[in-house]
Order: sequence, then C-alpha cells, then structure tokens
Amino acid sequence: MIANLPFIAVALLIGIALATILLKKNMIKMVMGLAMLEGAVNLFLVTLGYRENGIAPIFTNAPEGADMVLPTVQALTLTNIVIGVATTALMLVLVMVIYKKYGTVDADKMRRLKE
Amino acid sequence: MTIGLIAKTAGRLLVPFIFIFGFYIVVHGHLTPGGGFQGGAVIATGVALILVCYYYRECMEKFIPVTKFKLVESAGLLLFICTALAGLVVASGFLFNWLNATGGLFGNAVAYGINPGDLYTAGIIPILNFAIGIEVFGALSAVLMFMFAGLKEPTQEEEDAKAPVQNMHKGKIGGRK
Amino acid sequence: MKEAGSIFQPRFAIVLIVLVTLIFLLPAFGLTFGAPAATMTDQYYIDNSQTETGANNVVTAVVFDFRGFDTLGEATVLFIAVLGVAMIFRRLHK
Amino acid sequence: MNVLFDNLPALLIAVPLFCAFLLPIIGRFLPQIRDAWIICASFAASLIAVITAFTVYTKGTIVYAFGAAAGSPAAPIDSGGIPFRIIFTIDGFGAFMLLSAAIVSFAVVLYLVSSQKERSGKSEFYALYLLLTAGIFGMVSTGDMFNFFVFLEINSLAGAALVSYHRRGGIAAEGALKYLIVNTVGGLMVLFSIGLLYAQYNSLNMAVIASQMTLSTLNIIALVLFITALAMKAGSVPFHFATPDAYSVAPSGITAVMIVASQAGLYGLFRILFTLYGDTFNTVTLGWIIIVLGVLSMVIGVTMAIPQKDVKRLLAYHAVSQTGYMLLGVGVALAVLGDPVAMASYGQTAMEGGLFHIINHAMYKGLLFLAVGAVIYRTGVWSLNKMGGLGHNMKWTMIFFLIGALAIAGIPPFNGFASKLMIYESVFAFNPALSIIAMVVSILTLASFMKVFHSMFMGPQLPEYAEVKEVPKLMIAGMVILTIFVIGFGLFPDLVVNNLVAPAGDALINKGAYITAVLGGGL
Repeated sequence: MIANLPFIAVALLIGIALATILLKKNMIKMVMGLAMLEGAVNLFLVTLGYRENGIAPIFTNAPEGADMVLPTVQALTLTNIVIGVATTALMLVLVMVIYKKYGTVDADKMRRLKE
Repeated sequence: MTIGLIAKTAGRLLVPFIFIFGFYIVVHGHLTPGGGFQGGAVIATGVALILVCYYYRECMEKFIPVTKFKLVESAGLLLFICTALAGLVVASGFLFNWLNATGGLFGNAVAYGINPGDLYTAGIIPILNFAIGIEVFGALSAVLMFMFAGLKEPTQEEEDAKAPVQNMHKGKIGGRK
Repeated sequence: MKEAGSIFQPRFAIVLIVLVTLIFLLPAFGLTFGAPAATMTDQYYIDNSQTETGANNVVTAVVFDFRGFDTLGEATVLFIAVLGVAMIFRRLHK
Repeated sequence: MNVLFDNLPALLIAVPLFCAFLLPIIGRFLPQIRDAWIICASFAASLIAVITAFTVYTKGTIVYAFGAAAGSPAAPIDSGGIPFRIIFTIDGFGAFMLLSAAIVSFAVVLYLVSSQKERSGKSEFYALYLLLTAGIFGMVSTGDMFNFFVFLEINSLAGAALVSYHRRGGIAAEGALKYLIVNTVGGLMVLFSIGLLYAQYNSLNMAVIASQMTLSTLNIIALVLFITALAMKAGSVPFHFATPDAYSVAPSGITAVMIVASQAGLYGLFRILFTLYGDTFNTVTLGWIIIVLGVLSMVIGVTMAIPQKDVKRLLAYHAVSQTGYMLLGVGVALAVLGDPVAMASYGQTAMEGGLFHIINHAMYKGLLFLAVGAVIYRTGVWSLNKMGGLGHNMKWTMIFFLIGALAIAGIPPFNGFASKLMIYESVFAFNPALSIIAMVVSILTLASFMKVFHSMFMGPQLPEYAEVKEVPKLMIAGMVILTIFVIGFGLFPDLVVNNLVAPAGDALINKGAYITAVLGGGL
C-alpha cells in the first residue's frame, strides 16, 4: 500500500483540485484548480510508466544494462502539458475579459446568463 | 512604476544566452532530453524577460510587434504539415519518416544500442522538432504579448454597440448581397 | 463556476468531493507502482526506435514519429489558443 | 491520383488544418480572397469527408496507420500483432457521423461568410471554424484512445473560442468560460480513464483494448468516468448547465456546428459503450443507465425550454431534449444487446432510430438556429416578447423556420417524424411507459414551437420592423442546403435507413468486426 504512494497523491490532488473548482468563488482560483487537476492527471500518467530502478529512455551515453522506463506515457504527458497550457491561457483571457466588463472576478457577482 | 536601468541591462544581456540555450535544446531533441516544445518554451521565456523589463509599449516600438509572432507561429505549423505532406508525396504515407537512413539530410542510419549520439540522424524528426520549436516560441510569445496588451488598454466596446444590427434605424439595410 | 455556488450547497459539494476522491483512490489498490502490468508496446518502442526512426531519445521518437499525429493535434491546440486570444483581444492590433 | 485515394483519412484532417494554418497569413497579406478561401477550404474538407464516407459504405471499414509506409498493415508482423502507430478506423458509424458533419459544416460556412461580413477578426474566426470541423472529423474517425482525447480538446477549445466571438457585453465570455471549464474537466476525466486502460493493457488502440477487455474494478471506474465525461460533452442532463449558456451567446451559425460537435461526444459515448466494452459487462444495467439519462434529458430539457424568453436559449434547451431521444433509442438497443430475439424484433429498430435521429437533429436543429440567426441578424433582438409580425417581410426565413419546427416536433412529411416513429415503435415493445413519455415530450415540443413561431412571425406588422428585409442570398443558400436534407430524409426514410443508418447500427452492434478489421484476426 505504501509503495503506491504516488497513486494516493494523485487521488488527494484531484480531491483538492475539485474542492478548489467547486467551492471557490474567485474565478482565477477556479482556473488554478483546473491547472491542479491537469497536474494530477499528468502525475498519474507519468507514474504508470515507472519501472523499478529504471533510467530515462534515452540511448545517448546511457549506463549499461539498466531497464528503461516506459516512453509512451511520457509522450502523452508532454502532449497533455501543452494542451493544458493552451487551455489555461484561453481561460485566463476569458477571465480577463469578464473582469473588464464587471470589475470583479467573483463568480457570484457575474450577471446571470438567464434573461 | 518603472524598471531600473540595471534590470534592463541585465535582461538585455541575458536574453541571447537564453535564446542559444533554447536553440540547443531544440536541435538536440532527438539525442538528449528536450525537444521542440521544451526548447520553444525556453526561448519564449526570453521574450517574457524582455516584456517584464521593457513593458508592452516599449517592446512594440523597440522589438517585434505581436502580429509578427502570429506569422512566425503559422510558419512553424506550415513547416510541420508540409513535411508531413511531403511524406505523402515521396513515400505515399502521411507523416512517414521519409528521410531516415537514406544518407541524405539527417539521414545517417543508427544501430540498436548505446552510442554517444550523432546529430545528423533521425530523418524528419529534427525538422519537425525545429518546426514545433518555432511554433511554440511564436505561440507563447504571442499569448504573453496579447495578455500584456490586454492589461493596459480596455478591449473595444464600440463594435458590440454597432455591430450585428443592420436594421432600419441606421438607414443602411440591404445592399449587401 | 457559478453553478457550483448556486446549485450545490457547500455541504453537498464537500460530500461529493470526498466521494469522488475515494473513487480516484481505488486505482491505488488495483495498480502497483514500479511494475507495469504489461509492456509490449513500450518494449517495442525501446527496442526499435533507433533502427526505425534513427532517434536516440525514445520519447522524441514516440512523440514525433510513432505518435506524430498527436503532436500535430497538440500544436493545433496551441494554435487554437493563440487564435482565441487574438480574437478576444482583437481591434488592439488591427 | 491513387495516392490521394489511399490516403483519404490523412487528407480528411490535413486539408482543413493546412487551410486553417494558412488563414492568418492570407488575412494579413491578401484579405480580399479570404472569403473565397474559406468557402473553398470548407468545400474541400466536406468533399473529402463525403468521399471517405462513400468509400466506407461501398468497400468496408478503412484502417489507416499514420506514419507507416504505403501498403504496410496496421499491425505489423514484427511487433507481435500490436498496432503501435496511431490508427484511424472509419467504420459505418464513423462514416455516418462524417456525412452529417460534412453537410452541416459546409451549409454553415455559406451562411457565416455572409452574416459575419461586417465583423472584425475574421481570419481568426474562420481558422477556428475550420479547426472545429477538423476536430469533429478527427473525433469520429480515430481508432486510438489518446488521439480521441486530443481531438476532443481541439473540439472543446475551438468551440469555446468561437462562442466568445460576439462579445455581447461580457456574457459571451461567461458562456465560453463555463463551456470551457465543463469540457476541460470532462476531457481530463477521459484522459484519466485512458490512463487506467493503458496501465492494464499497455496499448492505446481501441481494437486491442476491446479484444482484451475484462470485468475488473479498474475498468468499471474507467467506464463510469467515460460516461460522465462524454455526457458532459454531449450536453445530456445532469451536466446540461453549460449547454444553454454557451449556445445562446454563440453566433447562430456556430451553434449549428456545435450541435454536431456535441454529437461527436455522443459518438464517443456509443463507441466506448458498444465497441470498447460491448458485451463484457451486464448490458441491461448499462442500457438502463443510458435510458434514464435519455429520459431525464428529454423531460428536463423540454420543461426548461417552454418558459424561456430568449429564443436561442429556448432552442438550446430543445437541443438537450432531443439528445434524450438519441440516448433513449440507443440505450434500448444496449439493454437488449445480450438477447438475440429481442434484438432482432425491436432492438435493431431502436438503434437505427436513435442513430437516424442524430443526423436528423443535426439537420433540423441547424436549420432552426440558422433561421433564428437570420431573424436576429436583421432585427437585433433576442427576446421573443419584442418580436412579432416578421412573416410579412422575411417570408423565406419564415418558411425555413416552419419546416424546422415541424421537423423537430415530429410532423409527418419531415425527417423528425421518420426517426421518432422508429423510436416510439421499438421503445413501446421494450417498455410502453418510456414510449409514452417520449410522445408527451414530442407534443410539448410542438406546443413550444407553435408559441415561438406565432410570436416571431405571426401577428400584425410591428412599426419598428417595417423596413426589415430578407437576409442576403448566401445565408438563404445555407438554409436551403439543410432544408433539402430535412425534406429529403423525411420523404425517403427507408432509403436512408437501409443505406446509411443500418450499416452504422451494424458497425456498433458487431464488436468482433471492428476488432478483426484492425487486428486482422490476430491476437
């Protein structure tokens, strides 16, 4: 069980991130919560590929005879990081626009979309 | 609030080294840890440093305007997709690694096993790395500059006020076929 | 988000969060850290990346060759973000 | 020429992406050819999609490995039969969705070129539009889990950016933010489940995972997350809160495409339920979960729609309600998947009805949004209370709206009737109560649309709209394309069901054929 500490960390991070998204009223903090969720999923993916005593999967001047960790999950994580950057940038810009219109980033004070 | 002379000079001095380091990471993507995304991000931090030191207005006057970064980004993506489409033309496979082990550009073959690394290998991978490096550099810089610009000035409201309604009050209905 | 404030009462939200966290805790019992259950695809990548793509860095070989199409999509996502930002802040740079 | 036909799946994505990447450069240096460029690009993309779908219908499933040399199989010999590259697997269901997306996206581009003429920032707008189209095409044709996630993100991000195009005093940004947050959380859930599947099977290919799927705790968690996340994307009921907010502030043409974008989420849901999990699980329970989601969507959607005053918001709630019909039809088919007798007697019909409703909904809801957008384009008001008497000046728009309204309410000569009838019949054989609920919802929909039609177009001509004119010809052309399909599918439902829908349904039900197409009988 204790050997699976990274998976427990992932679950706790997801819990904290969801709490941030659902309970905070400040929209910047919500975006931070989403970024945290992304971090949790990235951690989960990278954790999946670890082999005991593995080295990075690069052959340039690598030590002899060592196992390499799985490369695919690292590639997936790389992709997800860039996607996360793009999503966060777009969300922050939308929050900036909202801040300019309403003068606040409090989600409760925004005009409701219902007419 | 302004940034002092020392910070400005230090920033200006650091930027070339950041660029060179980023370029190194991009070019050696297929041999060492790193690659297009990482190197492009490192180069973009150089742009961020300039932005912090000089502010947006000054940047626009002294360095490159933001529209150029958008074009740079498009150019990187076009290089990527053209390389991929070239695979379709040359070897009839989209994204096929048509330069690997041909002896041409980046075309040295590699045998399985640990080796010290040869820069002139891996076929289209260095080209794609380079394309992605350009793209990420352009994209992150453009986003940063847009955000800085958005901080300073209000976004335009006028367009909303006059835009979608082409009705009779304005006296300019019709005529648009 | 707004719906969180209006639809969910905080107490209900906290119960929900704890439940979801417990669900996400379940993989810790099903998986073992450090010993992947199956490695066939990855072992293929490690064994063949040098001969098939010529790249010493297996991760780069996966990102740009074996799964290069994902990279195109990912670059597109970044492109979308820039286009979106430029569109939202338009008129400043016309 | 042969090279092009061999690489159709690659061109399907590459052409819209290439045209979109070139758009900022064209917009900067040659702004006068931008409109022609976007129309040509969209036409090319749609044409390729239609050709691909046609190839699939005539020659069977297309399997295409990206990065492989020509002629090499998807699962090479030396890899032990594992496809290690990204693979596009377009079977009947994928081709069916491609067809629907291609028609709607081309019809809408004609409309947009005319309706957005006076706006700024058009290069970015059209590039995003093309990328949204590419995202939909990719989602419905990919055979790789992670690639599906990447296209899902392209779809969500482009959709959210497009929603915020008309600023409308900040509420567009609000709607876009809400849509983006919901879709990002959904996307990350999908990625987490992909990680769970990857940890067990060490493959991202759907066929490989499907061939090894077992009943384990991890797979159940993954399935729950998949259903939650893709229901978020499709805008079904427990997660419908973002849909009306986003749809009501988006430009009208974009909303029509976002209907198809949300249906791509529905595609993912059905693909995962049938092909990935299929008969591994107790399909009766799963089917009932989908049925309950569908019934809740139908009822809540229509009850929320009736009191709305904002016409686009009303249509958005009806979109939620119509999604329920598709979930109901396919859910019934899933519930009887393990029972061959029931499957043959009504399960097949339920499946075909649900799938037929997908393409029908894309057509008539697109038409309704375009017609409403035309009214808003000329009058500039969203509120139903302020409209009235527009039938005098906007005859064509009125006719198109009427056709769309009759189709959505399920009135005979139009396509909504054809698919709804199939759903009623088959669901009645499964459980009469569900069928009655569906009919009641349909009647409520009719009532709601009669009210809307009356308050928009009927009545005396209002003085403030005395000089309103008909919309430009290109906008009419976009609506005409969709109207042709609404009427055509309604007049010849048997032809469409036998040739287009039945192969899609068979592709979903027959899990083994999908696996064999990719792995070639190996493993």
